Amino acid sequence: MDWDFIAGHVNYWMFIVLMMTGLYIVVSSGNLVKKIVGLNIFQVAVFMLYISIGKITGGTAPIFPSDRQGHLEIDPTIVYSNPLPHVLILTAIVVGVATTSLGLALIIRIREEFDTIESDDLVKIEQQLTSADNKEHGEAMGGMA
Amino acid sequence: MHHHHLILRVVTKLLAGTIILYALYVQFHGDFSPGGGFQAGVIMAVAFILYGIVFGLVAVQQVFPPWLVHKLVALGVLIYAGTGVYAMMLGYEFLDYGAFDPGHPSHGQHNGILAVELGVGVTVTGVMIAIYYAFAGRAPRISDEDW
Amino acid sequence: MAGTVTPHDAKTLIEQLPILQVLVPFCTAPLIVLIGSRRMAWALAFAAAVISLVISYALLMQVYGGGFISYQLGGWAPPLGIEYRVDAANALVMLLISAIATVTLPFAYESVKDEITSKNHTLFYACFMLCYTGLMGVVITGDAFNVFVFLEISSLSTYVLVAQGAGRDKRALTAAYDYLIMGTIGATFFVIGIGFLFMSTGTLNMADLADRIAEQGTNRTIHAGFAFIVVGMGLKAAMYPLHLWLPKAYTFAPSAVTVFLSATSTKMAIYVILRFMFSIYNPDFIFALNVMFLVFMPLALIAMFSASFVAVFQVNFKRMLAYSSIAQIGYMLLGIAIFNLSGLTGTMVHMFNHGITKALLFMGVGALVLRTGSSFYNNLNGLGRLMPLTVAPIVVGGLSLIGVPGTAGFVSKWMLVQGAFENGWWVVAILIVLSSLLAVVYVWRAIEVLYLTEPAEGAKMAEAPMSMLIPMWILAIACIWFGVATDLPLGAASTAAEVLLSGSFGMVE
Amino acid sequence: MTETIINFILFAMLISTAFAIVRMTSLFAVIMLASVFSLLTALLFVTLDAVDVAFTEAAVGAGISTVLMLGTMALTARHAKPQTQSNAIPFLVVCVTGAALIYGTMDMPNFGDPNAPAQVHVAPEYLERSIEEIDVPNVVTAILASYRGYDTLGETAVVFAAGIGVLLLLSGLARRRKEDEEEGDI
Amino acid sequence: MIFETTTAIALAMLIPLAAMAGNMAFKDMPNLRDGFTFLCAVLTFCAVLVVLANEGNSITSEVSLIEVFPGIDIAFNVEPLGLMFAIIASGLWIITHIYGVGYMRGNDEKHHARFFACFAIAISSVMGIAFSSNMFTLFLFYEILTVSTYPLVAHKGTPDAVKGARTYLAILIGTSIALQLTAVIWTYALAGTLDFTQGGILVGKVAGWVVPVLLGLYAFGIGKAALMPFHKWLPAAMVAPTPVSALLHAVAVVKAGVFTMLKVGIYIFGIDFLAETGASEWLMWLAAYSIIAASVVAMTQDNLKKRLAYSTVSQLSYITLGMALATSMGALGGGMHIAMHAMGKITLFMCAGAIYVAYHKTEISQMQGLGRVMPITFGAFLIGSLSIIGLPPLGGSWPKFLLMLGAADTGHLIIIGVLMVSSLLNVAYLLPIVGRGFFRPLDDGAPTKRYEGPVLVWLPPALTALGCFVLFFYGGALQSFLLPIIGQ
Repeated sequence: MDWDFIAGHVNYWMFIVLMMTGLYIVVSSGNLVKKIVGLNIFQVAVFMLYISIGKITGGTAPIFPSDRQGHLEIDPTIVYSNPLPHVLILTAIVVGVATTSLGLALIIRIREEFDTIESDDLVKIEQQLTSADNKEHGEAMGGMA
Repeated sequence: MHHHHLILRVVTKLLAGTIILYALYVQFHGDFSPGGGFQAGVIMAVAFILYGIVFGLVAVQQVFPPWLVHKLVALGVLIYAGTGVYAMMLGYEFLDYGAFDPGHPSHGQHNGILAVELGVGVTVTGVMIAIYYAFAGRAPRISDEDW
Repeated sequence: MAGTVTPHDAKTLIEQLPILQVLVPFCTAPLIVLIGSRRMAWALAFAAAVISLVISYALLMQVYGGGFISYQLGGWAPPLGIEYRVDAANALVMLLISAIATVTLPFAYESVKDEITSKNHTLFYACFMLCYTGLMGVVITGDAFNVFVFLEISSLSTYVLVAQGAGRDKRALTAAYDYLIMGTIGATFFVIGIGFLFMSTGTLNMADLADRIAEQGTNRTIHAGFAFIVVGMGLKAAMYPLHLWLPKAYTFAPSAVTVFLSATSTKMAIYVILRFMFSIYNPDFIFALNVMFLVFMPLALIAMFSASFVAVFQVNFKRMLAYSSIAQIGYMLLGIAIFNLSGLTGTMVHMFNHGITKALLFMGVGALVLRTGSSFYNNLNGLGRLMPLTVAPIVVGGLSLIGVPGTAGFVSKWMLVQGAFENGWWVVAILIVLSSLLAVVYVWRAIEVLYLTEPAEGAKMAEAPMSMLIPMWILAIACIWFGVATDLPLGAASTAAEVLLSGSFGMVE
Repeated sequence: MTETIINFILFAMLISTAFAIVRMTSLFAVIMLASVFSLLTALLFVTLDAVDVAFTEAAVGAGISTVLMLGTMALTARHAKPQTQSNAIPFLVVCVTGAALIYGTMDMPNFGDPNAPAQVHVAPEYLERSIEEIDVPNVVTAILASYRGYDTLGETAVVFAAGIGVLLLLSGLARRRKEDEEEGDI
Repeated sequence: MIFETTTAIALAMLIPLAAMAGNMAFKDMPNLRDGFTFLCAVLTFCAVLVVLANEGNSITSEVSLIEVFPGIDIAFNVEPLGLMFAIIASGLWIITHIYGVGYMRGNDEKHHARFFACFAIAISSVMGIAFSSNMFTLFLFYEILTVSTYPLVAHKGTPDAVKGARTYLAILIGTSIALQLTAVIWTYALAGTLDFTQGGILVGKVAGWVVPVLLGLYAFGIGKAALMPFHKWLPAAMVAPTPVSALLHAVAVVKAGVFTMLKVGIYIFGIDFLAETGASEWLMWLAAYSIIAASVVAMTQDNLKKRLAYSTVSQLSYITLGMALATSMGALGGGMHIAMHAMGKITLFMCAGAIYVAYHKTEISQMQGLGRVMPITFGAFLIGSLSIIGLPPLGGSWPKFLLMLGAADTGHLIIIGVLMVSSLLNVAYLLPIVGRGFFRPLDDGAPTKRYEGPVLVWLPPALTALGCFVLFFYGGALQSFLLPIIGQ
């Protein structure tokens, strides 16, 4: 691994560290809201990776300048960064916020029904409900189970 | 919520108008500078949300009744898809805006982009306000004073 | 181009079919919200599903013998624009999805009335149509990123639909939340995978991706991309051990939702895995071959046995079926791992056959829930005698799930076993049939409850309403029909498998 | 070089924000930090020439998401329980995923490389053709609304799905008149 | 020629289905329902006779209905073994139906319509088995037969019945799916076809250890042949009403099993191929063991039906043995035994049912002196027993003779010994029943007036007992009828 390689890749590694932090929050956190926050961080870090794919050293935002009559000017000396990842990520951001809002709405309902938004409490309540089910409905089919 | 400061209320009214104007700018200028239907929709919604936060949910719902919001949500998607369907009816592929001005496809593209951006803007405005209404319509667990 | 008049051939309706396939259900959703009436909502949704079914049949017939249809959205040629590509592989999956939607909607009418508060009905159908649109969009598209967008349309609506079961059991909410978290992680993994592919090739169009990967060979970035795509979609497909969201989601979702999801959404994910594996990465890809043998096969076998085993001990019919789904997904993955024509045909045809079988069974449970209010075995005693017309199709579905000859389930298992023998994997072949025996146990348990136990004293139970019976009988007949007259699913599936193994879209004649 | 330095500073801030979020139990602080994270991300996007994305991230991440999360917090709880369960499994999952990702970066082109595959295929075509074919200055808009307009339609549908999803979960469809409501209950 | 053979085959399968539909439709009109079913039974038999008249003992080419997998059709043809099986099953259906009506009514059983409907489906699938021209079609109908007889076994719905039915289903479905299906698909993967072909389809396609393993998968997979250790379902199925035991578990179901076994041996492997590779040697010994062991177990059973069931297990292994001997004589003997045993065993079962209807006795120890009050029934039982034992002038003597010839051909003297010992064991477990009936005094308080039960119950066994005589005189004819299966 020479220096060039490291300099050219360190950005990606930074994003990966961020991604993993986000993922860690999702997987390890017990609080439902915090899980959503983690999900956001995870996704945003992925977006950064995407955007960095499109970056060209010395490039500029892909918007053409126009002259006074509104005609677009093309200056061959200007290097534009790749606009495609931007488009993809615009879409992805919107998808992300849509997911977030749904997740939050679900959390509100969960809080109303279960009176908690901590996953270990929820797991406990669910286990109680399941064992109640099994108790009530357990002896179906004379001893087969 | 009604005992907010007078200045806040006056400023909000002024601000809401300005924000709407800005939203319209972002909406229809998206092809020249950053921004477009989505951002415009968000900004537009913020104007109403701000109004709602200051004057209360009931007040803002009188200005912008929920049923209308819900229709807008659907309308925006239909505007977008309808643009594409219109191109299909002209014998082109779905969303081929060139259809709108066969003699001068880039004009057609322009018109098409404006139409679909409008669709996005309408839906996003609607959805954001609808979500705000839905959240604000719930009884809070934490009272104002606890913040 | 600007300023010049280019002659343009007007597109015919036939040429527009690929987009109409998605567009018809798509536009229905906002229309339903705009009109805002419950009866219209149902009628619109049903009409859209029927139209879409007809279209998908027409499309399948066009590509039945090989070849593909390409549709350029916005008139932009790929790889610049987004492309729809229909070949035998996805046409078959689309036919399944649209057929299931068409039979689910009549079923849903009464079921939704019973299980969901009336003020939500209109939106429910809108959401259902979005989910349907999303699935169709994922399956038909030839653009890798477009897969993600439509995947999210279907996923988001799915979460909401699952949560609608909260009226009966509040655990539907946590089920939906868990699904949301897992599903979003899966989708994000998928996006990472696409990003890696994009980084190495600069394109998003599937066919173009395939060409460029073939040209420049693979590298570590492409390998990692593959892993992320498979894991991401594996989450959606409930591939063992990424299946944890499934039992809860299927158990607590409203009946109509479970019917639709169980038959379509996991199949869609498996289709995407297949598409990426075979059409984008080259089938000869040695790297992938190792993955088949080392990862897919063991996981598939574990899924088949462990999930079936768990299913045997369930006290809730619906939950039992959910676990059985995980096991059946194992079969589909096994077909991929077998990696020859028969095995892949088995996967494709099992997607189809298991789709109709599971839809039928979940409908049966839904009908029983409508009448008895419960899906626990001990509340279903002797119902076979009280409501014979409702329970008989369940038996047919059960037989098909086991894979009794003469039913659809048999055809797919046959192909899988044959594929295993062709590879000389006779141990695997025997394991496949052995795991069917576990299916016998869990299915027979349900049948015994329904037929051989005594109903409660003086119990009277009406048959399920016609709107449920008709779809159930249609599916039951389909289960038998496709077990005997196999040319539609099997013919299309083997074309699909050939297409996939040739590593392209359609076939080069 | 300046860009690199700015990137590093931003990254340092991002990572410390993220780590802080891991540790925090006050939801208010978590949400605020998430908002800060979004703003920093938006800045990073600007340095990466993605102004549209930066604009959107600021509006969405720092704006809408924050408001929604605060709203949720008001409706649920202010504090997260401190973690009790073991972190070994999440840590393992994260490590494996991270390792796979880093393995994937090994054959990636250098950051900012103008000859990377992503820069030489498809993308230059957009830049060349959009002036003629679409004639709008913002290439991102051209791709977003026209070349890949179908994705954007899908995106709109996602927003729509989220909208009706939230309505389904929290309130239901509003009706214009009282009579409608009665009709709906038949 | 009244019909084309094809039409006749189709009718043989469809008429029973019409009977099923009739039972459903005329659910609450017992006389019409049972009359209609009787008519259907007669018509089915006629349809099979038409096939016989048209084709004699030739082997016809197949008629394909539909292609299921590439190269695998649902297809039918006529071939002597199958035709014989069809004639026996459909002919005995008529008699069993008469008997069944008497039994069900005399015994106040419930759910008549369901019972006769399932019965009809079972017959239809037996016809399918008999006329299938490839292993796939056979397997398909084999499974339908299993599933359609399940409700018959579980008919009473008592915990005992449910348990018995569960065993029945578990073993039959279990073996057929786990082993037989594997074998079928394996065969297809090896040979590329599943058509029954004179001389076998595996010849030259496979060698070494695969042959005995594949044969083993078939032998154990055909659970209906009740080869030990997969025989438990047969005694378990005795919880079913007696007409079921009589027709299905003495004729249709178990014979479907051994019929499949013969088909596999003759047309899939080929007798010569088996002889050449010696792959069936182990099966021969297992069958011999099964013959002796089941007979010994039969002696310990006090329940009459259970004893008969174990006797069936033992007798079925004669047929398996015939195939495993891998000589023409053996195969021929096995084939004949299908007919001879069917006639004898159905007589015994119907007698058992008659005793149950008339006096509600199920245990042999309770049947002291009953022969004096029901001489016809016990007389028929005696004739049936003697036929099973293999004494001339009864039908059962022929196959034993041929099997012994076969064993002598191959030089397996021990097998001849086994056959002798088995005959002695038959005497030991069957004749005491008759002896007890005629020569022991009646239990105290038992009726002394002669009563045979309703006529519909005692007449059928009397007829089949007569059939045992008749078959003896047609033994030679039957043998030459079956000759084409061994290629002569």
